[in-house]
Formats: sequence, structure tokens, C-alpha cells
Amino acid sequence: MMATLAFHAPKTLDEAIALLAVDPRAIPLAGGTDLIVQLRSDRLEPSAIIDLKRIEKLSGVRRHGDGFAIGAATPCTALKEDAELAAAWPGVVEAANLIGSVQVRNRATMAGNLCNASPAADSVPALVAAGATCLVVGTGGEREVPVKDIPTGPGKTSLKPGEVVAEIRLPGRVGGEGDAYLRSIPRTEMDIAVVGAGANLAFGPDGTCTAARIAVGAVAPTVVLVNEAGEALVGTRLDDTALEKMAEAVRSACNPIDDKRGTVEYRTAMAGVLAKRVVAIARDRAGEKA
Amino acid sequence: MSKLQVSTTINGDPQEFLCDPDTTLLDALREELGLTGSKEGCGSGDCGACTVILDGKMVCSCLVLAGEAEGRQVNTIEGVAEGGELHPVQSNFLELGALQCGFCTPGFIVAAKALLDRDPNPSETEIRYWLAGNLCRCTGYDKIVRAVQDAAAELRQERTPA
Amino acid sequence: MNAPQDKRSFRYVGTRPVRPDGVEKVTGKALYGPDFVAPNMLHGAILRSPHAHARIKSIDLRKAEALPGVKAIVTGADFPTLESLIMAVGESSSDIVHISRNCMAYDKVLYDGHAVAAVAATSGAIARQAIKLIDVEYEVLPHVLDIEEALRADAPVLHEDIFTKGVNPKPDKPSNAALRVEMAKGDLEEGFGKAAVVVSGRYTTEPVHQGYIEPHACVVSWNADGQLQIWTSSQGHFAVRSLTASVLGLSQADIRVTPLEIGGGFGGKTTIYLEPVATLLSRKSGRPVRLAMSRSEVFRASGPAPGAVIDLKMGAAEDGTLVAADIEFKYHAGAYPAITAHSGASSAIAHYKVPNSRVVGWEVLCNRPATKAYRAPGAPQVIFAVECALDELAGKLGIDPVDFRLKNAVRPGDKQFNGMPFGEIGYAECLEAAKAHPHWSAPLGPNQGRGVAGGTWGNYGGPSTAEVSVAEDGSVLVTTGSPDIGGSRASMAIMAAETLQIPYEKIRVTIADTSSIGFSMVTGGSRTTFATGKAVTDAAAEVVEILKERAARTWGVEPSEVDWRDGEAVCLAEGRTDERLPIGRIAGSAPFSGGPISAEAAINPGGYLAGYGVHICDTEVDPETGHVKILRYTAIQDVGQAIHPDYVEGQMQGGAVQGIGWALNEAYLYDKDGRLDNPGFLDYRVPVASDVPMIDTVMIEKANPDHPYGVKGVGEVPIVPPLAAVANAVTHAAGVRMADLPLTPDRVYAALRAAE
Amino acid sequence: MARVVVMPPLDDEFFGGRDRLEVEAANLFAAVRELDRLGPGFAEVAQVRATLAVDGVVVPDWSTPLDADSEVILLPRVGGG
Repeated sequence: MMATLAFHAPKTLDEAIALLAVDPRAIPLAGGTDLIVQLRSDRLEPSAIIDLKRIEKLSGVRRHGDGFAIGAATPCTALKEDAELAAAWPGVVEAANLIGSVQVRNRATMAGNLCNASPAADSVPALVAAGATCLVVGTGGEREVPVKDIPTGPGKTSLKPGEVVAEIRLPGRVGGEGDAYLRSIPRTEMDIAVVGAGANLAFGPDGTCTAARIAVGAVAPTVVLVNEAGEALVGTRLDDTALEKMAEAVRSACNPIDDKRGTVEYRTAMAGVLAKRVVAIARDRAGEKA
Repeated sequence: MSKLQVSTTINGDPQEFLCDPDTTLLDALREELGLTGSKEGCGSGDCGACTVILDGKMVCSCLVLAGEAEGRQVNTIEGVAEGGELHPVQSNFLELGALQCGFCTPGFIVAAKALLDRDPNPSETEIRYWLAGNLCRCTGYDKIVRAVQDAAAELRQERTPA
Repeated sequence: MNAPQDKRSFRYVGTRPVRPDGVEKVTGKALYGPDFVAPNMLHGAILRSPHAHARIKSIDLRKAEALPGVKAIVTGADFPTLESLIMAVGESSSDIVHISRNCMAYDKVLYDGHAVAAVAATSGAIARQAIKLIDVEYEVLPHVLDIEEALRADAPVLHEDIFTKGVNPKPDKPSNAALRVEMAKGDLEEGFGKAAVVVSGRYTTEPVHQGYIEPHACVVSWNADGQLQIWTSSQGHFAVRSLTASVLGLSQADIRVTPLEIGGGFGGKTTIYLEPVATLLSRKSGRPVRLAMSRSEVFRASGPAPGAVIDLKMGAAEDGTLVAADIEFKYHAGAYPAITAHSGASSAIAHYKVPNSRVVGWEVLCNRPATKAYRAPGAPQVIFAVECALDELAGKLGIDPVDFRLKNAVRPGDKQFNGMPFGEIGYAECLEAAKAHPHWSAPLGPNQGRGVAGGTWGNYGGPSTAEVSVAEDGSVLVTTGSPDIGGSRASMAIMAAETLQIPYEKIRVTIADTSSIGFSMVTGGSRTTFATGKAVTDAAAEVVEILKERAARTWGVEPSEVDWRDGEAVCLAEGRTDERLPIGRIAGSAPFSGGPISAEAAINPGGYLAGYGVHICDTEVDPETGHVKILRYTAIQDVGQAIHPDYVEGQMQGGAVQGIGWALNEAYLYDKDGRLDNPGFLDYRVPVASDVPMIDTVMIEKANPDHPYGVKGVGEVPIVPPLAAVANAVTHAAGVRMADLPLTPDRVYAALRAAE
Repeated sequence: MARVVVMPPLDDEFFGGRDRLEVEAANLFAAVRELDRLGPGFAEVAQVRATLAVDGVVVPDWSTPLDADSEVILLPRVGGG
């Protein structure tokens, strides 16, 4: 039976948290591009919808220490409009702006993309590679959690009942760093990633890789941060041997499923190909800024 | 289910309507307000036929809850022509035969106008990617892209004092 | 028949005026299927089978009936029991029992999405809630989706009463092979004996959907006296009337179908799905009822084009002459018999002279939605295989693929397979144009490849009625019964303007409801500009005669002493040659010269001619990922005479891009339980704007001598060549033959790796 | 006698596989009646399932007179989209 559904648009985060706390079947609404589709197809039957977009501090990009804090209700296209953010984290900003269409990106948020917990979420590998964290707020207070620890499986997160992701935080940038994200889709737009790969690299003055984080999406129940892949690059100048070792580590970390969007073989192979490509782009970006 | 009362501005005019909390903006426009120019082709944000402008940003109205429109500005295809005067995007669609069945056309026109409002001289590639969220099954997109290019040229001329 | 006039003498034919219904469509005012509202209307919803194949054991409606706001529920039991009767559907035909059962299952459901029950309620939300309260007890049966599995002896049989048609003697057991058709001539053995090169192979394609953006929708209002109104978007409201009447046992005159604007069809809206269901709901509730499909219902329950398995062997002599072709193809029929195998068989090699050939086609039933017409139904699949094989043969012989096709192309006067000579067809001209086109000789870069392919479709005439009437001020109303799916109002107005010699803007075109104009067949099969256009031209020509006669009466001269020029009567009588009567003056005084001026033409014209096209495609293949990019595309077609070139080019471009989608990404994906896994535009991947380049068009205008303005059908042909044009291009870019569509990145990648 | 060429699958379905027949008929209506005697059931479906051509030209009007040496071709009707 259809339950009665309530709609709330609180002005403050405290109000939102209070509404979520009193009603375990209430759900927060950010961009709504996943949530409303799920509502319409009866995959979600909440008792209340708590629209977060009227909460001022959840909208927009702020400076946070050396880095950035992106409000949970900030649509993806707004990220591009922040020139400093786009210059510092082009991979993250591009990843968020591959989701759906312009229409969708004017609504969709990275926090929503993260909390929807799809293994194929485009912005998540880029955020994980970037070492992003998120500020989780609930009745028990707030905590800062690495982005990679939020999704625990398809459609499942580590958020406790009543908790919301209030913002996503990206560290500051120094010279010699660069990030990138690419995905494989059958068309040029409007698809869910068959495979996605994000890279975030740092280089010393002599061009030696000093830090590397490689994350891949849609190849396991959650986004995978492939430590071995990063390790394969650190200390090298990204010679072919190091790149192949990195790609092999990525392929080994893949544990995908066969589904309508891709086969195990194809996904695994593409993870390696895309990882090499994002590393090349991230290196070029690091070079430009060095 | 108790109804929500929503006060919003549609094509510049104040509008109030009642809706269920899970009613989409598209359904409210079409069913409550009789604005059937915005079309539903998919109901999941994949076809763009329901594209409207919400506070200056183009969105799929099927992916917006009607309640979210409270206090906001909504612009639909019905508001694109000013008075009896067609917008250059509309007139160029007609001049170039950029529509066949015409069902996707309102969404394309709203989206194309939104593009030209922010970028008066987009490249073909930029037009194609901007419009990638609007499906057309009749035209193969060729004449649509050309109509947007021609509308852009016309608008640039209008904006440049002679 | 009128001989075509010299093209250069046309004033309106071949120009590109704004369509009469244009402003309404760019301002959002036009009313399409889902837009129509009737006062006091109820909203319907349909419960659909979650099983691919199951027996319905029971349906319990009690909980749904008890829900406040529910006004009517219908199931298959509410449909009258019908005797088998083959009825025309569009230009093809179906058994009315199957059409009825496809609208609503009775004892068995045959595919995921098959309608089982429907509810009308005071709101859409209540109706959707109510269908969830209907308890259906199913006995799930084994299902079959795949063509070859469906033909196996141990396959689950969908219909106990279907025996393979076209097999002599009639089989003694029912099977999923609904139809076999064979067309053969010459001697295959002898033919292949003359071949210097022979190629053979298996090609496959997947079912694809027309993908019109407007989902099916209608409103039906039943009255207590048994008369009803239907407002619907379809390719033919007369077909909606006759099929609805037959399914429900009603009189056609009691049904008035008003055509709403149609948001795309491509063949998929030549049948009915919702109208009888909405009629029964309206009859039970006494109120108007709207039924509309969601996108997922469109994919699950309306008819796609069949997928295909094609086995083929073709041979050519040293000099490039085709000597033999042996082709066997099997098409999905879906849940009920279709007849696309006929057109597949008659189109397969219809564009080439092949002295020894055998083409065998099969229609295979399986637990998928019943296939329906989609642009040149049946031709693209088998011609895909033929045009790929021609590419292989040309390669082996070292002959340019366009030259190879030119050598074997059918030309006017050549005999068709059925013995009839070809009329003024223009395939050779298309191939010559391809050869001369800069695209054909442009350089290619690394990982790039170019493909060419031809194709044909027979086109059609069919019955149409048109009325032309002159308003009192001399402006003109054209009324037809042919829904305007892609700008046909403009073509009708142009042909009327040309015949009446009055400005295009003086003519307005209405698509009348079934009670306001005589019968017209569906808008489909590339027949409307040809057949309805001829009806309009005939009626307009008769109006000219009436106008001349009225002028003669006014002047007191003989009608033979009146000419019609530039929209006015010109007196030819001696000494009075400066006298003129413009159409407005004649119309204004019409009541005093004999009464209102109008004429109707109700015709079934022959003289339609087949259409031909040649497409050139450049692709680039990413060797690491298998992604295919369409770099450049040119579509060349013999269009007869383009009445409104924008909309002819639009047909060519739209058909080409649909074909590109078919070739690259579109497919129905089912899970192991036979449920459709991609019933939405997210994972049923039609091309988006950024997937394709501009589609260059070349219109070859070889006029049809049997049409007053030289028209040949143009809508179907352009979806025929792209499948092979793309596949040939990818084959050349990848260096490995691509024979299985769609050419998704993972498939191309696998082929590249396998070839290493 | 008009010669009749029956295209597949109508030959196997109605005429026991014979694709060359002869009928005495003044026009196509009469020819279809005659054909129904050779292939019972044909007349009932002829209008919805067959297209008729006479001497190489599709003839929608079945009242068109047939000559003694006319060749009639029965084609399966092909549907467009």
C-alpha cells in the first residue's frame, strides 16, 4: 500500500538531521537524479523526502584549509564554475561532469553519486584517487570519513541511520601534482560507466613519481583503490615497465561481474587500458603545473 | 497522502498549485497547469523531452519534484516565444526543417536556447555534447545542429550593433 | 496518368517553405497522444506479466476493486472470443485473434510485459496502486528467446495451433516456425560452378526498437448508445478504427477516431495496443479513460524489429559478375506470427542481377514481444549480410566495391525476381554518384576504414482519400486522412499549390478524423507523399476544372475557352483575352455559379516504384578499447522528385542514424528468466547527438513517370544500407570481418584480440 | 486462359507447391474466384495477403479486364514501416 509521503525542505542542517532522526524511513534528497527514478519505479518507498538544497551551507564550493569543501547539494556543473577547483582537481571535476547530460548534471551532486553507492558512479574513482574525505553529520555529531569508506556494496553505504554526507573535502594542491578520470561507455554521452579509472599523481622536480593513487570503478562491488598500482609507479619516471606493472596490478584487482553493460573480460582489460591513459593525462597535468 | 501547496513562478507569472509530494515537476506542469509542451519520453532523465529551465539552469522536469519548485523560477517551452514573436532558435528550426514528428522539439528548443544564452558561438562539437541529453529519433540531428548554428549566428548579429 | 512536368518549370515543388504545422510544434502547443484531456477523464494503468512464458491460473481482482477511486478493471475475459481472421494491418496483415491477445493476454502470457489486466481510476496514482493489488497466479512455463533454440525439437512451443505456413505438405505438428518462404531461380550448382570466388558466412543482428520518443497513448470515451470516440496518436487512425472494431465486435461507423499529433512511429504505430483496453474500461466505468504507456512498457510490450540469423553463400565470376547466391535467414517473429520474412526474401538481392539464387526465409516464434514494422521491415537484416558479402567478394576480386556493385546493379527494364520488369529505378545513378562523391576518394588515417553499402525497398501505393475545398476568399483547405509524421502537411500543400498555381501560404492542411473524410491507409511504407499526394493532386486538378467552368459560366463562354494560369482563370475567347478571374473572385461568387467549390479524390494508385540508396561511412576504431567512432557519413538516394527537400533529406539523415544505432549499440538484453533487462533509453542506446557527424545527403531525382510530380517513396530506404556500410567500415578499420551486430566496443575488442 | 505465376509462400500454402497455373477469367476478381477452386481458402485471404500484377504491372483495381494471354503474378503483400 502507498504510505503517506511527506516532503520537507529544511533551511538548516540541524533541522534536516532532526527530521531524519525522528523518521527512519525518511530519505535525504540532493540532486534527485537517482532518487526520483527509484521513487517512480517503486524501488524506494520512503515515508518522507528531506530536500537538502535549501540549506545554504550545503550548496557551493568553499575553501577549506588549503583545500576545498564541496557542499552535498552542489550540482556537478557548479564545480566547473569554480576556476580554482577546476584547476586544482580537473580529474574530479571532469568525472562529475561525465554523469548523464547537462540537464542531469545541473541537478546531480557528487555526494548523491557517492551515497547512491553504485559501483559505476563516475565521480567516486576520481574522488578516491584524490584522497577525498567527506563530512558525515548525524544526531551523534559529525565525523570525517574517507570517501572510499562510504560505499560498502552496490546500493549500500557505511552511513548510520539518520546520517548524511554534508560535504566532500578535497586536499590542497602543491606543484607537480595532477589528476585525471576516464571511463569507457558504448556511446559518447548518456551512459553508465562500463569501467572507470581515476589517477592522482605527484612528481618530484626530476620527474620521479613520488605518490600515486589509482582507483577503478565498475569492476568490483565498490570502487577499488589499487594500492599495488600506485606503488608500481612511485619511484619511477613512468617508464613502460612501470606502466605495465601498474596496469597489471589494476587488472588483478578487478573482480567484476558479467552484466548488460559489460563482460568480465572486457571490464578487466579496459581497467588496465584506462588506468594507463589516466596516468598519462595526470602526468601531463602535473607537468604543466610543475 | 496530504497535498503540498506550491507557489512558484512559471514563465514569469506567479502560479500556485496543489500536488502529491511525489509528483514530478513535469507531471505538475502537464496535469495540474495544462502546460503540455514539455513532453515525457522516458520519465528517467534519459531523453530530454521534458527539459525546462529551473532558476536559470536547464533540467529534466521529470527528475524534479514539484515541491522543489517552491519559490523558484520555472521557464518552459510555452515561454520561449515572446508575445507572438518566435525566438531565433524556434524560427531556425522551422526554416531548416529541423523537426519531423516534433515531439522532442520543445526539449531541444529549451536546451538550445539555454546553450546560446550562455555561449553565443558554440562549435559543432559543443552543440552536439550540450544536446546529448536530448534524444531525437527522426532527424539524425544534422538539421537540429545546423538550426542551432544558424540561430547562434542570427543572435550574434542582433547583439552586435551595426 | 500525367507525365511528370519538367522539374525546372515547377514553382513550388522542390522548394523548402516552412511547414504549416511548424509554429504549433516549436511553441509546444501541438497536442500529441499523451497531451489530450477529456472532461471527467479517468486514468488507466496496465498490469503486465513478469514472466516470459506462463499459464494464467487465476486472477483475483477483489483487493483492487475495493480500492477507493477504482472505477473499472478489465482482463482478457472481458474481450470477446473471436474467430481467426486475417486482417490488413498497415500494408501487411495479422490474425485478429493475435492482435486481440497481444492487447490483453487470456490464458497464457507469452512475453515479459504482456498485458494481463487493466484498471481505470480517478488518478494515475490510484490506478498504479490498484494494479499492484491484483493477484495473478501463474504457472511458469519454460521460455525460449533465441531463434535457433526456438527451432529445436525440444523447444517450448508458444502456440499449439500454429503450423509452419509455406511448407508443403502442411506439417502435422505445431512448431515455433510460423512461416517459411523460399524464392529460387536458376541452378545454384551450375551458378557456383562458374564462380571464380565464393564467400560464405553467418551474420547476425539483434532485435531493435523503433525508438519513437512519444510513448503510445490514447483517450477513449464510450457512450451508452454504443458509440465511442478515440483520440490517439498513430500512423493510421483508420487502422485503429478497423482493428478496434474487429477486436471488440463493434461497428466501424460507431467509432470516431481523431488523430492527435504523432511523436514518431517508423512502422511501430501501425497497429493497436491500448485502444480496445481503454474502450472496455470506458464502457465499464461510463467515463472517458486515458491509457498511456511508460517508456519501459513501450520497450517491453510494443513491437520491435526482428533479430536475425543469416547464412549466406555468394559467388562471382572473374570479371565481377555475380553468378550465384544461396541465402537462408531466420527472423524473430516474437510472440505472434509476423510477415517480415516475405519482404526480407523479396528485398534480399532485389538490387542485383543474380542469375542463380535461392533465398529462404523463416519467421520464428519466441517469448519476446510480437515484432512489428520498423522502416523497410525485413530488409535491413538480410541486406546487411548481402552487402557485407559483396564487400568480401569485391575484395577477393580486387575490384572497387562501388564498381563491383555497379556491374551487377539492376537497371530499368531488367526483370525482377517475379518476372516483372523494373521501371524507372535509379540504383545505378546512386552508385555513380557515390563513385563521384569526394567522400569516396578522401584519404583515411590510421585505424580508419571506409565502408559502402547499397539497399532497396519496394515502396507502396495504397488507398487514400483527399478533399480540396476553396474557402470564400479563395484560400484553400486540403483535408486528408494521413497522419503527418514528418512534414507531410507541407508536401501536400506544395503539391496542391503547384496544381492550383496559387501561393503555398494560401493552402492549409488538416488531418481529419475517421468520420470526416473517407478511408486512407496508414502513413507508412513510404506511401503518403506518393499516394495521398496523388489524391491531393487529383482533387486539386478537379478543383481547377470546376474553377474554369465557373469562370466560363460567369463569362458566358465555353469551358474550353478558359485556361488556368497563376491562380486565375484566363479567358481565351476571341476579343476577351484580357479578362481574368482570380480564384478569390470565383470563390466569392461560388454560391451564384453553382454552389461551393470542392472536390474529393478517393484512389488506390499503382505505379509506385522501388527506392534505392547507397551509403558511405568512415569509422575509426580504437585498437585498445574497441570503440567505434563515425567520422563521416554520406547518404545517396534515388528519391524520385523531392517535393520538400528538407524533409526528404531529413528522412535520409534520420534513417541513416537509426541504422547507425542498429549497427553499433542497439539491442534487447534479456536476463536468464526472460525479463527485459534494458527497458529504457539509458541502456537501450539510441545514438545521441555527440555520437554522429553531419549526415551528408545526395538526392538523385529520377522522377517516377507514374506520379504527377515524380514522387517515389523515400522513408524506408535509408535504414537499409547503414548496417553494412558501418560494418564494412569497421571491418576495414579493424582488419577483421565484423559479422555480428551490434558492434559494441566489447565485441569489437574481442574480435581484435581474436585476430591477433 | 490467363497464365498465373504464384510467388512463395502462396504457392506452397494454397496450391500444393504449384507456381504455374492457368485460369479462365475476365478480370482479377474472376481470376481470384477461379484460383480459389484450385487452392481453397485463397480467395478469403487474397485481398489482405496478396498483391496482384498483370503483365508486369501491379494492378490495384481488380476489375481491370484480363486478356487471353495475360500473365497474372500473385505476390505476397509486403508491409512497410
